[in-house]
Amino acid sequence: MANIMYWEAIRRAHDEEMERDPLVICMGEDIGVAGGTYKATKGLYEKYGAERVIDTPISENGYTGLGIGASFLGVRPIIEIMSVNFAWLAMDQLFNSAAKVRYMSGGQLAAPVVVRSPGGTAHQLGAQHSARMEKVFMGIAGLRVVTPSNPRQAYGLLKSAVRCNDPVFINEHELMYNMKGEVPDEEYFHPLEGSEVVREGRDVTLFGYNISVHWCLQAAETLSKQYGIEAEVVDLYALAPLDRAGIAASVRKTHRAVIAEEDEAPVGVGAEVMAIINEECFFDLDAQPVRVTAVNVPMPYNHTLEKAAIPSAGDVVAAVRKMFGK
Amino acid sequence: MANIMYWEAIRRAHDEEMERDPLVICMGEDIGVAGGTYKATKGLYEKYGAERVIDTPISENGYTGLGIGASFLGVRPIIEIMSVNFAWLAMDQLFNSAAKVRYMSGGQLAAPVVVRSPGGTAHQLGAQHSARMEKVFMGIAGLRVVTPSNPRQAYGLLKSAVRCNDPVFINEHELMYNMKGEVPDEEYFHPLEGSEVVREGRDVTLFGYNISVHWCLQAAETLSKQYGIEAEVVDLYALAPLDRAGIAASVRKTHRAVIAEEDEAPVGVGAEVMAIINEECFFDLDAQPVRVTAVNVPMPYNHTLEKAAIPSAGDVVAAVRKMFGK
Amino acid sequence: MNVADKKRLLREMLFARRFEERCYEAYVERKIGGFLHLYPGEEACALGVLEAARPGQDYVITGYRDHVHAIKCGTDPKKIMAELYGKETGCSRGRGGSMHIFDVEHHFMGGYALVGGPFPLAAGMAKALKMQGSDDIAICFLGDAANNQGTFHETMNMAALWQLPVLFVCENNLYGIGTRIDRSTAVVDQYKRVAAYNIPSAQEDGQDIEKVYKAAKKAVDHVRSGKGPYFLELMTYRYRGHSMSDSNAYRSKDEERMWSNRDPIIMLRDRLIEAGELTKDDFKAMDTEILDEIEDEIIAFAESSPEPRVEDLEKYVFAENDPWVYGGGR
Amino acid sequence: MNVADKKRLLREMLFARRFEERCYEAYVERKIGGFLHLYPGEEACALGVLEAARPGQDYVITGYRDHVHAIKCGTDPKKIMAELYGKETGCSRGRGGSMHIFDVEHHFMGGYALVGGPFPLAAGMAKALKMQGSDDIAICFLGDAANNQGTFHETMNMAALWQLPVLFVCENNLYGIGTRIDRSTAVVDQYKRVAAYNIPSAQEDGQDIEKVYKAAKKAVDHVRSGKGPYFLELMTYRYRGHSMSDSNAYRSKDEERMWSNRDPIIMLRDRLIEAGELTKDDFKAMDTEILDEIEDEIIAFAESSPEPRVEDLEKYVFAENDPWVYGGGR
Ligand SMILES: Cc1ncc(C[n+]2csc(CCOP(=O)(O)OP(=O)(O)O)c2C)c(N)n1
Ligand SMILES: Cc1ncc(C[n+]2csc(CCOP(=O)(O)OP(=O)(O)O)c2C)c(N)n1
Ligand SMILES: [Mg+2]
Ligand SMILES: [Mg+2]
Repeated sequence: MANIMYWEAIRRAHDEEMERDPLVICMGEDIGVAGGTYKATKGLYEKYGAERVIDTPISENGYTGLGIGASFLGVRPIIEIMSVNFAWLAMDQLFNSAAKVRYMSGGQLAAPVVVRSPGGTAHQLGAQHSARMEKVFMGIAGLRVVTPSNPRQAYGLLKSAVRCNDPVFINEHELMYNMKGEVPDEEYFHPLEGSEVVREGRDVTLFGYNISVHWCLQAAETLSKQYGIEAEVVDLYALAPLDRAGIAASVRKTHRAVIAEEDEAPVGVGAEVMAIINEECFFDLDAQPVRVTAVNVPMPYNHTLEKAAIPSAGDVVAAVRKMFGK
Repeated sequence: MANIMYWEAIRRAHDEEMERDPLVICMGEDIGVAGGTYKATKGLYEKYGAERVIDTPISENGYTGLGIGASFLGVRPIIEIMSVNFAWLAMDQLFNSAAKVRYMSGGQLAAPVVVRSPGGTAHQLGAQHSARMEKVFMGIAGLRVVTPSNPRQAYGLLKSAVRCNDPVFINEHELMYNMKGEVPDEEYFHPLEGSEVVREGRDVTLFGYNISVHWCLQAAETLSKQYGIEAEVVDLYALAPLDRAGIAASVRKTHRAVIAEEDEAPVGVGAEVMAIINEECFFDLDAQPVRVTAVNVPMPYNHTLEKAAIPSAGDVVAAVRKMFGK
Repeated sequence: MNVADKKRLLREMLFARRFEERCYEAYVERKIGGFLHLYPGEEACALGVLEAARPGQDYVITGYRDHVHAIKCGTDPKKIMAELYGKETGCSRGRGGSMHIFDVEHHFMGGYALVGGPFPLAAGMAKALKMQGSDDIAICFLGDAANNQGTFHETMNMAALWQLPVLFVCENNLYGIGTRIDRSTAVVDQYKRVAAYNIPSAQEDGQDIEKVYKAAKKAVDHVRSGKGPYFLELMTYRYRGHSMSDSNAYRSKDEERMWSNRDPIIMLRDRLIEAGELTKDDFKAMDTEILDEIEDEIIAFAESSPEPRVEDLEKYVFAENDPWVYGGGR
Repeated sequence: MNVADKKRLLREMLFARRFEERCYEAYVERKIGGFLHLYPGEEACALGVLEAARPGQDYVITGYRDHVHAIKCGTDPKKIMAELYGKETGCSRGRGGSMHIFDVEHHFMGGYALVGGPFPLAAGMAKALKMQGSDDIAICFLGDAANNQGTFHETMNMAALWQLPVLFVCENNLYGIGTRIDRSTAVVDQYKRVAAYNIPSAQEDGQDIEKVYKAAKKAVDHVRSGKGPYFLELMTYRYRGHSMSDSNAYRSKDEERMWSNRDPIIMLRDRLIEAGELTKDDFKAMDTEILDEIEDEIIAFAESSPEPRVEDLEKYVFAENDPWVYGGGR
């Protein structure tokens, strides 16, 4: 087990898959000569050359579509969109082409591309650079969406995504690239569906994904130490399809649920998980399920406002305390 | 009260607003000389000329952005995107520019544009022309989203949207343009927030919007006649912001809820309404809330498959019967 | 092109014409649903260009007006008609419809309904071909109005920058639905626009299949020889409305007449007759044969084919049993 | 341009340089957060072009590298610095930050962070001006790499088609972040690309403010006289990394040296000194005065200003008390 950073884990997955298969390529803005804004492709240009590590023009819809077209003929592109905010420009190709082509061709053609992009609020990047858009990607049939909460997942999800025959969107986080964690030394493939119970508990389930898993874990510690509440924490690394069975199993055990998401509430992950809980185990609930979300505003630049806009471990603790009247 | 079609109601709103204010313009593909794919701008080119009724090139992001820029300087553009499927191309300008500019300028600048577009499954238009995307528009702070279920709303919502100082997205429906209904002869402004109880009932609330209001009404008739169940039907014509108080008020009365939406389930209107019900009146519920949605597939061309993919009044009836064990 | 080739092409054009006309009828009879975009008037474009390439081997992609391109690639017209009928035997198993004809076996990589969508997809296929050292090329057919889409610009730049083996064919029929080209486009000569990317280009009469063939030969050779992309603009006209739901009221009778005087089929037919290679009766016989084939084989096949099963509604969303989904693919 | 003008412009350029350098320091001190894109090296572009226009009256829009453009439009530099500090007194009330400087009063219509986003916005403002019969124009400043975005193409076409009064200024600093222009762009001379839309254009040295002024004068006159859009490419260079988080490792020392030898401030300064209009001491005094002003007034203002109130977090999402929201506006 090596203790490496999230970006290193992603880089390693790129490197191994490119080493193995000459048809695996990567592309995006500044990923080649510059090594990638978050270093996820560092050194690959030198190793694999300009034909396979492609610095693209600033043409998000164009190069995403180009990657999709290449995937029609056996190439396996890993496309980096520098920030998820820019992905709005590429939604046409991602949804209208990649997500639908298998279905509308009656199963003849598929677009096994991987699109990686960091979402999330970093440090004061303002309204146009702080979007968290997982909910948009999750809502479209034909696209898989995963979101790693640690280096092991970042490595293993990308490995599986490259090999999977469906288009996969990987939602990363700008604040997590330097997070360290254990990654197996041997090759490791993380499943693209399912969820992980990352902390066992009996009193309440805290659902998180990506960065919010860490808020949940931190909250669980506080709840245990200060309030004697034992929270189970479930990591929803797969956002589409969501793990209905896993969600239900935990709620059937704890009878209470809090969902923590960094995005604004409307039509988000929290709403969907709540709907699934209602559908799967409504009568198992001992309390109203709660979502902990961002305030419904474009992200302000000012640091204090920004902090006030996005949730935190403290908000998760507060939600649980309220639920238990403590 | 005139009994006119949905498209005529929209046309009338355009005409009155353009007549009143020379800075109201309309733009979109084939809306001028050709009069609009669904006739919503018929005759306006002849009346107001090419400077104000603008046939655009096929450049969705470009002309949406152009309309937004014009709105910065007092122009009130009504932008038609011929089908909501093409709106993916314009999301960048709609969300990154229009929805955020007021906030990120600290309230100095606003983009009071109206963007109208039909969503929904029509007749066998296939995977790339059958998207229902209201959930995508609803999730972004700074944009108002409304969706008329009848000619009166179509008229009155557009009238208010043109005058409102916020960007408003109006989600229409390809199958509804020829639907007839009463529209007041005098000028009428429909509120952009709120909801309408379109049928009173005591046993269960059926939530619908746009076309699904009609499924709910039809289902309510059947439920009343055949099963003695009196359903209340609530028309959620405002999708963003959603009417939390209105939703809660009805559920507090009926204690049961079914949400009918034409879209695939994940992170959709149904999920959000269910989350609101959970948050506002969880302990008022006598039964698990249910969402009636499309099957989670890209839309098939074949007519039978298409029908099987989207919900209907019958599905709403079935959901309620199951809820009541009847 | 020898006489036999010309006669074959004449037959192909006539077949395309009759096939499309029969689609029209089937649509009116409500056998076909959705949007239906027909090709009459433009036959020389797809058939002439692909004649100069390697249909079935080169990779072809286009928009929603896609039946004839697929036929020339080798797709069985029965399967196309069955697709339009929404049948399980259709080339896209009834899931696609007219706008989404697919026949990957014959390297017809699909019809797409978003205007401008196929541009980058074509460049991507070319990228794959280049990486794999193939001398097959990608060919993208799209309309004139599609060139105003941002994807046009983005794709031309990338195709030129990376010298990708892709041929862009602009079927310039002067209209995007009801909007005449000069009302949507600042520079109406489309072949001039690609100078902005240093892409060689040409404009050619799209009604004369011999000219189309010649221009396409040059274009295809350029691309196949590794010299990068090429852009070929063909001046043409569609006889019918944009789609079945289009009234077609925006064009003058004069304009329509002018173009029907330059019908690609009649032009080639008359040339062959003049040269003594064909008689009017030959042509009539050819037509009858085609009509019979369409009725007796193609329509019959579509009519008698089964519908998809509703139980299969959720098939084809994702790959079936993909081991990597479960992380256990090794 | 007379001597007084030149001296004033020299001062403006020097002020811009010092202002940006002070921002750099404040960023290092963590007084400024987020992304910070600085303008040193490119001063002659914004200042020279706007000198030829009507700053404060013509409508200006740009990307994220936006401080200097706003200053020239008339925005109080104190308010810009306060914005960077995230203060309520900032020109965008601390909500925008460096990438989103707004000053609508002075017709500085904002900095935008999506590359290519301002193109259509600028054309839209021009459309509004044209409708209102104004002879003000819209001016859009963007980088070279932005021209590969689809919005460039879509906007140029519409601007030309509708003959909109908009001037596009391409600040060609040869790089988009770490990617050199020839690695992203098939035709590197940006002014040539707009021939595809029949838009007149020119390329000019962006380091010599007198040349910039002259070229811009011509461009502005063209646009203001109702002849439609114009595209002006200015060859320039940024001294610092793309933003504060950019290592700047991708450029050679030689290249950097070559460009710093053509520094716009030094060039104009030396020209004035040579002409006997300025002494080295004058220049030094000017510099000291500027540095003092920045420290004593601008930084002091930013430091001492209050933060926004957390209670106001949800302000500015929608218009306040808009009667039409309730349908009762009549
Ligand atoms: C992105 C997008 N915008 C708009 C449309 C609607 N639409 C379909 S075809 C068409 C006109 C296209 O014209 P052209 O490219 O010239 O092709 P033609 O139909 O003439 O062959 C339009 C506007 C669409 N399908 N996709
Ligand atoms: C749509 C979009 N894609 C990518 C980016 C990331 N990005 C920010 S600036 C930039 C380079 C732009 O270069 P150029 O247009 O030449 O302007 P310069 O920074 O050189 O002034 C990129 C890729 C972005 N902000 N928006
Ligand atoms: Mg056309
Ligand atoms: Mg640049």
